[in-house]
Amino acid sequence: MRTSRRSFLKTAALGAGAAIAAPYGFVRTIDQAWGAQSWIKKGEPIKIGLLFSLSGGLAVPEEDSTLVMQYAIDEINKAGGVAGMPLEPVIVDAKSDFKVYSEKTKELILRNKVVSIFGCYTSASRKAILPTVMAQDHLLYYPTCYEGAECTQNTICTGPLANQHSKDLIPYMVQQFGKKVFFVGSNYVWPKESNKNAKIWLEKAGGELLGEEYIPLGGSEFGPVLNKIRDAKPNFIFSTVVGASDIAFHKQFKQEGFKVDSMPIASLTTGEIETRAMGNEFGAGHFLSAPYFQALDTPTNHKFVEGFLKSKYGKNGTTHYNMEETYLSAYVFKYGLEKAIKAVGIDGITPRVIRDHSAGIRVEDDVSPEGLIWIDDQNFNCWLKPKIGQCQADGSFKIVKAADTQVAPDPYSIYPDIGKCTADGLKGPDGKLRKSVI
Amino acid sequence: MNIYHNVKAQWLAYAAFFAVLALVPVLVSDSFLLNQFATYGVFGLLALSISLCWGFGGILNLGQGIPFGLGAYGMAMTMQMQSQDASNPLPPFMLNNSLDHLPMFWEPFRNTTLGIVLSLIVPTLFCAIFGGLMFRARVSGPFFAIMTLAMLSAWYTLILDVQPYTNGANGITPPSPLKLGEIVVDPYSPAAYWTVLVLLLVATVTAKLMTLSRFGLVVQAVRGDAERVRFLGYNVAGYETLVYTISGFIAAVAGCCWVMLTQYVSPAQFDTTFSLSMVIWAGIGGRLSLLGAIVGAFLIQGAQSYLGDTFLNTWLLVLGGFFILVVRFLPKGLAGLVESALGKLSSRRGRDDGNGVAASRLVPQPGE
Amino acid sequence: MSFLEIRNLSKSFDTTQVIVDFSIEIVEATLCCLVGPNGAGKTTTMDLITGRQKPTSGQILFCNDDITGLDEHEIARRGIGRKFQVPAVFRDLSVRQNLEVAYSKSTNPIKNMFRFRATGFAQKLEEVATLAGLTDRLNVEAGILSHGETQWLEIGMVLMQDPRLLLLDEPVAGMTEAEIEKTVSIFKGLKATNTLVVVEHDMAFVREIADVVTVMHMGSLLAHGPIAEIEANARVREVYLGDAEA
Amino acid sequence: MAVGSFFGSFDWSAFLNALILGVSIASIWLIAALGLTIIYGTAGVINMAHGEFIMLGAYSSYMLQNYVGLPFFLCVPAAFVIVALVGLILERGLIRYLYKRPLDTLLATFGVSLVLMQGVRLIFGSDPKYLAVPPIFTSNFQLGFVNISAFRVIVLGITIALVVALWALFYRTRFGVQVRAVMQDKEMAASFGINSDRVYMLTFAIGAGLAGIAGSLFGVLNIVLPTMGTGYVVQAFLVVVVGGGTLAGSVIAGGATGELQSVFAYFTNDTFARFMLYVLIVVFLRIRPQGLFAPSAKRR
Repeated sequence: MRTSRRSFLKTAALGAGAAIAAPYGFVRTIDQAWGAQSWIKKGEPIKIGLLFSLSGGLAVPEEDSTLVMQYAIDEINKAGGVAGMPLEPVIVDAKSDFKVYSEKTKELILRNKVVSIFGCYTSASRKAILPTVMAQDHLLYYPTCYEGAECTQNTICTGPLANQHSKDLIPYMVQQFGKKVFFVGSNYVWPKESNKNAKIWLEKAGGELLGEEYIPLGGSEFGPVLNKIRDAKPNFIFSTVVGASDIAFHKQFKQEGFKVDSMPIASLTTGEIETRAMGNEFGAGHFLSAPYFQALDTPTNHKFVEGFLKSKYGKNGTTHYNMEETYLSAYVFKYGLEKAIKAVGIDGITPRVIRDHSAGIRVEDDVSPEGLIWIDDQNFNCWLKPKIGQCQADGSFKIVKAADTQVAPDPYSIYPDIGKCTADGLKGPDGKLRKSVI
Repeated sequence: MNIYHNVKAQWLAYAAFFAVLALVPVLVSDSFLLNQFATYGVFGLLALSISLCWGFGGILNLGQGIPFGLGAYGMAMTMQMQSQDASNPLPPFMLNNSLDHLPMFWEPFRNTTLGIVLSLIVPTLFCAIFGGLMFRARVSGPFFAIMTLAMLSAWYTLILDVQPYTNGANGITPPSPLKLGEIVVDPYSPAAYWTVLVLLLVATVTAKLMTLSRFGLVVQAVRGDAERVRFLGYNVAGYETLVYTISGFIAAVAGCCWVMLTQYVSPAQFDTTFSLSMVIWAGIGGRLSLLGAIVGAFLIQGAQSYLGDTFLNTWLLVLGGFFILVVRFLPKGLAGLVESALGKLSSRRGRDDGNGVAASRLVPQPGE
Repeated sequence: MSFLEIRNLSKSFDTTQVIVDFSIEIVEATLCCLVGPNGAGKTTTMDLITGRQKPTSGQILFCNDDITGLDEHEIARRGIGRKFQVPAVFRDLSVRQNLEVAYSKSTNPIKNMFRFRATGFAQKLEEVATLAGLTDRLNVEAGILSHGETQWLEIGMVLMQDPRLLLLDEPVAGMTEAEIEKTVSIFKGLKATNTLVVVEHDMAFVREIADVVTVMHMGSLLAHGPIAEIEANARVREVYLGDAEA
Repeated sequence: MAVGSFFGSFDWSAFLNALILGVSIASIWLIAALGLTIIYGTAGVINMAHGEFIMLGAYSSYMLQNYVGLPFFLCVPAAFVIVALVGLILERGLIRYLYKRPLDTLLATFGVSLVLMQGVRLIFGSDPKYLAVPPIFTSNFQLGFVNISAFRVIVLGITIALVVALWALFYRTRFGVQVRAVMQDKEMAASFGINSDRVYMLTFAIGAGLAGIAGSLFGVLNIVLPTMGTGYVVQAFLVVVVGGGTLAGSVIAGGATGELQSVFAYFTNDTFARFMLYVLIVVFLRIRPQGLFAPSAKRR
C-alpha cells in the first residue's frame, strides 16, 4: 500500500512538476542576471521583440512583417547598429491567438527585457496587448494602418490612420467615375471608422452614398450584397473588406457580371498579395489607396525591393504597403533611440524615454521607400503621403495620383468633441488631460 | 486493490497538487511566471468544468466558451466602468460609436459588486435556460455538442455585430487593473495568483464532493444510460441541466479571473477553436478525472508556451496527432495511464495476497 | 377496485396500428403474465404504461390516478418499476453503485448534491443483494457480469426502487434451470406484497408462477384469465400456444 | 440601410432576385453538407474533419491545375477521387475503431482536422492559392431583371446532379439496399450476409469525396486557404442536424436555410442574418427534436 501511494503521489506531482520544473530552473539561472536595471548596456546587443503570428490565420500578413523586420535589422546592423550596438530580435510566434499575444507580450517585457516591441497586424491584437504595454510603461511600434481614436503614451504607429487613408481616394474616384458610391466593409471597427472618414471626404467632394453593408469577418457569401449593389447602381464601390473575404468579394464581383470599367472597387486593403491570391484578372482595374506600392519608381524603393527580394527573407516574392510600413518602424526606432541616447545617455534609456524622443523623427527620402515621413510630435502617428494605384493586368499597380504634401495624422479627427491627442494624453474640450485612452 | 480508486488517496493527490501550486509564489519572484501560472490556473478551471460536464455527465460541450466569454465580458465591463467617472461617464469606444448615454444594460456595471455578481449570474442563467430547453427536448450526445457549437457561433456573431455596445472585434480593454474596494489587484502580483489558486481549489474540492454525492452518482448513471435512469424515477433533464449549469458557472468564474489577469476581452473568446481546446485539455489529461483534466490544461498550455516556439509550425500537427492517439488508445487520457499503471502494480500485489479478482476490474469509484 | 386499469388503449406508428383498443384490469398483489407471439404488442404495452411512449388514445389508471401521458420519471415515482427485455444496467458503475442509483427514495438533484449516503440504503442493499445473490459481487464493475448475473442485477435494481407494480420484460431469458427456479421462488415471495406483470415466452415458467394470464395478439386482447382457462381456449391455442409449443 | 428601402417602396424584382440568390446559397449549403449527411446518416459519425476535406478538395484541384496542368472541369472529379482516398485511409486507420463511441469519433476527427490543416500549411504555405477557371465561368446570365452568375448556376447544377446520383445510389442499387439495411439494423443486416464494415468504409469514402467536389467549387467561388474549411463545417452540421441525417432532410434543410439567409440578408444585414438563423435553428429543434433523431431508433 505504501509503495502505491507514494507512486501515486509521484505521478500526481509529475503533472505539476513537469509544468513547473522547467521554467522554474530556467528562472533561477537568469534571476541573477536581472540585477542590472538599465534596459540597454554598453556593448551588448539591443533586444527588441517581434510579436507577429507565424502560424494560424493571421500568419499570411504577419509572417511577411517578421521577415521584413529581420531584413531591416540586418541592414541596420550592417551599417553599424545603433550607437555601435547591434539590434537583436527576439522573435516569438503569437499563433494568431489573442491569448498568446497577451502572454508573449508579458514574456517579452518581463522575461526577455526587450526595449521595444514591434508587432500586431489587427486592432484586436493591439488592444489585447496594450493593457500590458501600458501597465509596464513600455513601447509598442504598431506598423500598419488602423482606425485611430486611441491616445496612449506607449505606442508609435507607422501606418496611415483612417483620416489619412481615404482622403485623396474618395475625391479622385468621384471625379473620375461619378458621384454615387456604395460602401462595403468587413463587420468590425476599422471599416466602420474608415467609412465615417470616407463619408466626410465624400460630402466634401459632392458625392452621394447609396448604401453601406458589412459582411461578417471571414464571410465568403457576397451574393446578397452584390444584389443590393446591382439595384443601387453606384458609380463605384468603396471597399474596406479585409482578408480572405476581400478575395471572395473581388472574385464574386466579376462572376456576378459586374464590370470593372463602369463600376470599379476603390479599396483600402486590396494590395499586391491579395491580387496575387485572387488571380490578376479579378484584381485588374480596381483601385487601392496606400502610402506605398511595390511599383513606386524611386531609387530608394528600387533598392529596397531588389535588396529585400534577393535577401534570404524575400522568399514570398513581393513587397507591399504593410511590409514597407513595418520596415519604416525599424528606422523610426533607430533614429529615436539614437536621439534618446544622445540626450540621456545609455543608462537613462527606458522604453518611455525612446518614445518621448521619437517626437518629430523623420525618415528621409533616401531611406524610406515611400518617401519622406515623420512622426507627429503630439500623437506619435505618421505624417505620410497616401497614393492611389490602379491594378494592372499583370497584378502590379500603376500610381495614378500621389498627394502633394504629407497628410497630418489625427486619431480624433471625426470626434473633435472628445478632444485632441497630445504627447501627454487626450486633452478634452474642458482642458482636462486623460492618459492612456484606449 | 487499485490505489487509484481509493478516495483517500485521491484526496491526497489533490492536496499534493495544490501544495505544489502553493509553493510557486514562495519560490518564484518572477512576476511573468506568476501571471502565467495564474492564467494556467484559469485554464485549469475551464478544464475542470469540462471534466465535470463531459467526463461525469457525458454531456460533450463544445460551447464552453459561451459562459467563459459572457463572464469575461461582464468582468471587462465592470473594470471598464471603474475607470469612468462623472466627467467621463462613457467608455471611450462608445463615443466613437456615437452613443451619447450609457446603454441600459451597462448601468449595473457601474457598481463593482453588482457587476461581478452579474458576470457570474448571467452566464449561469444562460446555461440553465439553454440546457433546460435542450435537455427537456432530449437532445443529447453528438447533437447537443453540435447545438452548443451553433450557439457559440451565434454569440460570436452577435457580439461582433453590436459594436456600439461591445466594441465589436476590438473587444473591451479596461485600461487599469481591477479595484476591489481599496485594493488594486495587480495582475502580476502574488495576490492575483492566490485569488486564482484559491478559486481553483474551492472549485475542485466542490466538484469532487459533488461527484462523490448521490447527485454525482446519478449523473454518472445518466452518462451510462440516460433512459434507464428515467425509469428509476429521476428527472434526467433536471440532472443534466444542473450539471451543465454548474459547469457553466465554473467557466464564468474562469472568465472573470481571466479578464482580471489580462485586462482584455474580445469575441475571440467565443472562437470555436478555444472551446475545442478546452475539450482537448480535458481529453488528454483524462476526462474522467477532475485532477487529470486540470493537469492536462497545465501540461498542454505549458507545452504550448515552452515547446510551441521550438516546434513552431509543427506544434498543431503534434497536438492534433497526440489528441488522436489519446482518443483512439487512451479514452481515459493520461489519468487512465496512471490508473492502469497503478492497477498493474496492485494486481501484482493482489496475487500475492491470494485475491483472485483482477484489481483492474474492481471499480468502486469509476469517478476517478 | 382495480390496481392498474388500462382502458381502450391504442397506439399507432404512422399508419400501422400496434395496439388496438386494448383494455385490461390487474388486481393488486397478483402476478399477471403477458404472453403473445412476437409483434403482439407486449413490449409496446409496457412502454405505454411506463411512459416511454405516449398512447394515441385511451387511458391508463394506476391506483385510480390517470397516469396517461406522464413522463417516465413521474410514473416511476408513483411506484412502477420496470425491467427491460435487453438488460439495461450501468455497465461502467459497480454493482453496488447500480443498486445505489436504483434506490431512488430521493430524486431531487439539488438535495442529492448534499447527500452522500441515502438513509436506509445499507439495510436495503443487504436485503436485495442477498435476494439477488450478488453479495460478493458488489464491488465488481457491472459491465463484466455474466448474462444471468446482469439479469439478476436488473431485477435487484427494480427491487431497490421498492415499487408497488413491477413490470418485468422476459426476466428469465438466458437463465439456467437452477436460476429460473430461484427466480420463481423470489417472484412467489414478492407476490405477497407487490403486484407483478411479467412478459414471458417460457410457458413452463408461466404455468409455474402466473395467477392470471393475458394473451395479446395483433395489438389487442385475445384472452384474460387463469392459466387453465387460457390453455383451454381454442383461439389462443390456434394463434399462439399452437405455434409456441408445436 | 435596406430596412428603410423596404418601408419606402417594396422592390419586388429585387426581392425576387434575393429569392433566386437564396436557391444558389442553398445549393452551396447543401453541397457542403452532402458528404456529412451520408457519413452521419449511415455510420452515425460526426465528422469534424469535414471542413478540412473540403479544403483538401480545393488544394487537390490547385495541385492538379498547377503541377499537372489539368483543366478545371477535370479537377472536380479528380478532387472527388483524391479526397475519397484520403477518407478511405482515415476510415480504415482510425474511424472504424470508434464506431461504438460516437462522441469519440467527433473528437478524433477534430484531431484529424488539426493535423490536416497544419499539414497542408506546412506543404503549401499559409498564403492563399488561386484556382483558374475558363472565362466562360466568370460571366453572368441576365434574363429580364433576373441576374445570376454562370458559376453559381454550375454549382447549382452539380448539386442537383449529385443529389440525384446519391438518390439513385441509395434507392436504386444493390449497394443502396445494403446501406439502408445497415442503417436500420447492423446485426440484422449482418445476418443477411451484408458486410457492414465494407458499407461503412465505402460511404465514408464517398462522403469525403463529395466534400472534395464541394472544395474544388468553393476554391473558385472564394479562396484557397488552409483554414477555408472551418467556415463551412458548422453550417454543414446545422443542415444535417435540422434535416435529421437523411438525404431528403438535408435537401429541405439546406434549401430552407439558404433561402432564409438570403431573405434575412435582404431585409437586414449579413451578420444579423446569420445570428437569426442560428437562433431559429435552436428554436426549431426545441419544437421538433424528432427532426434530429435518426430514422429508426433501436428498440430495447
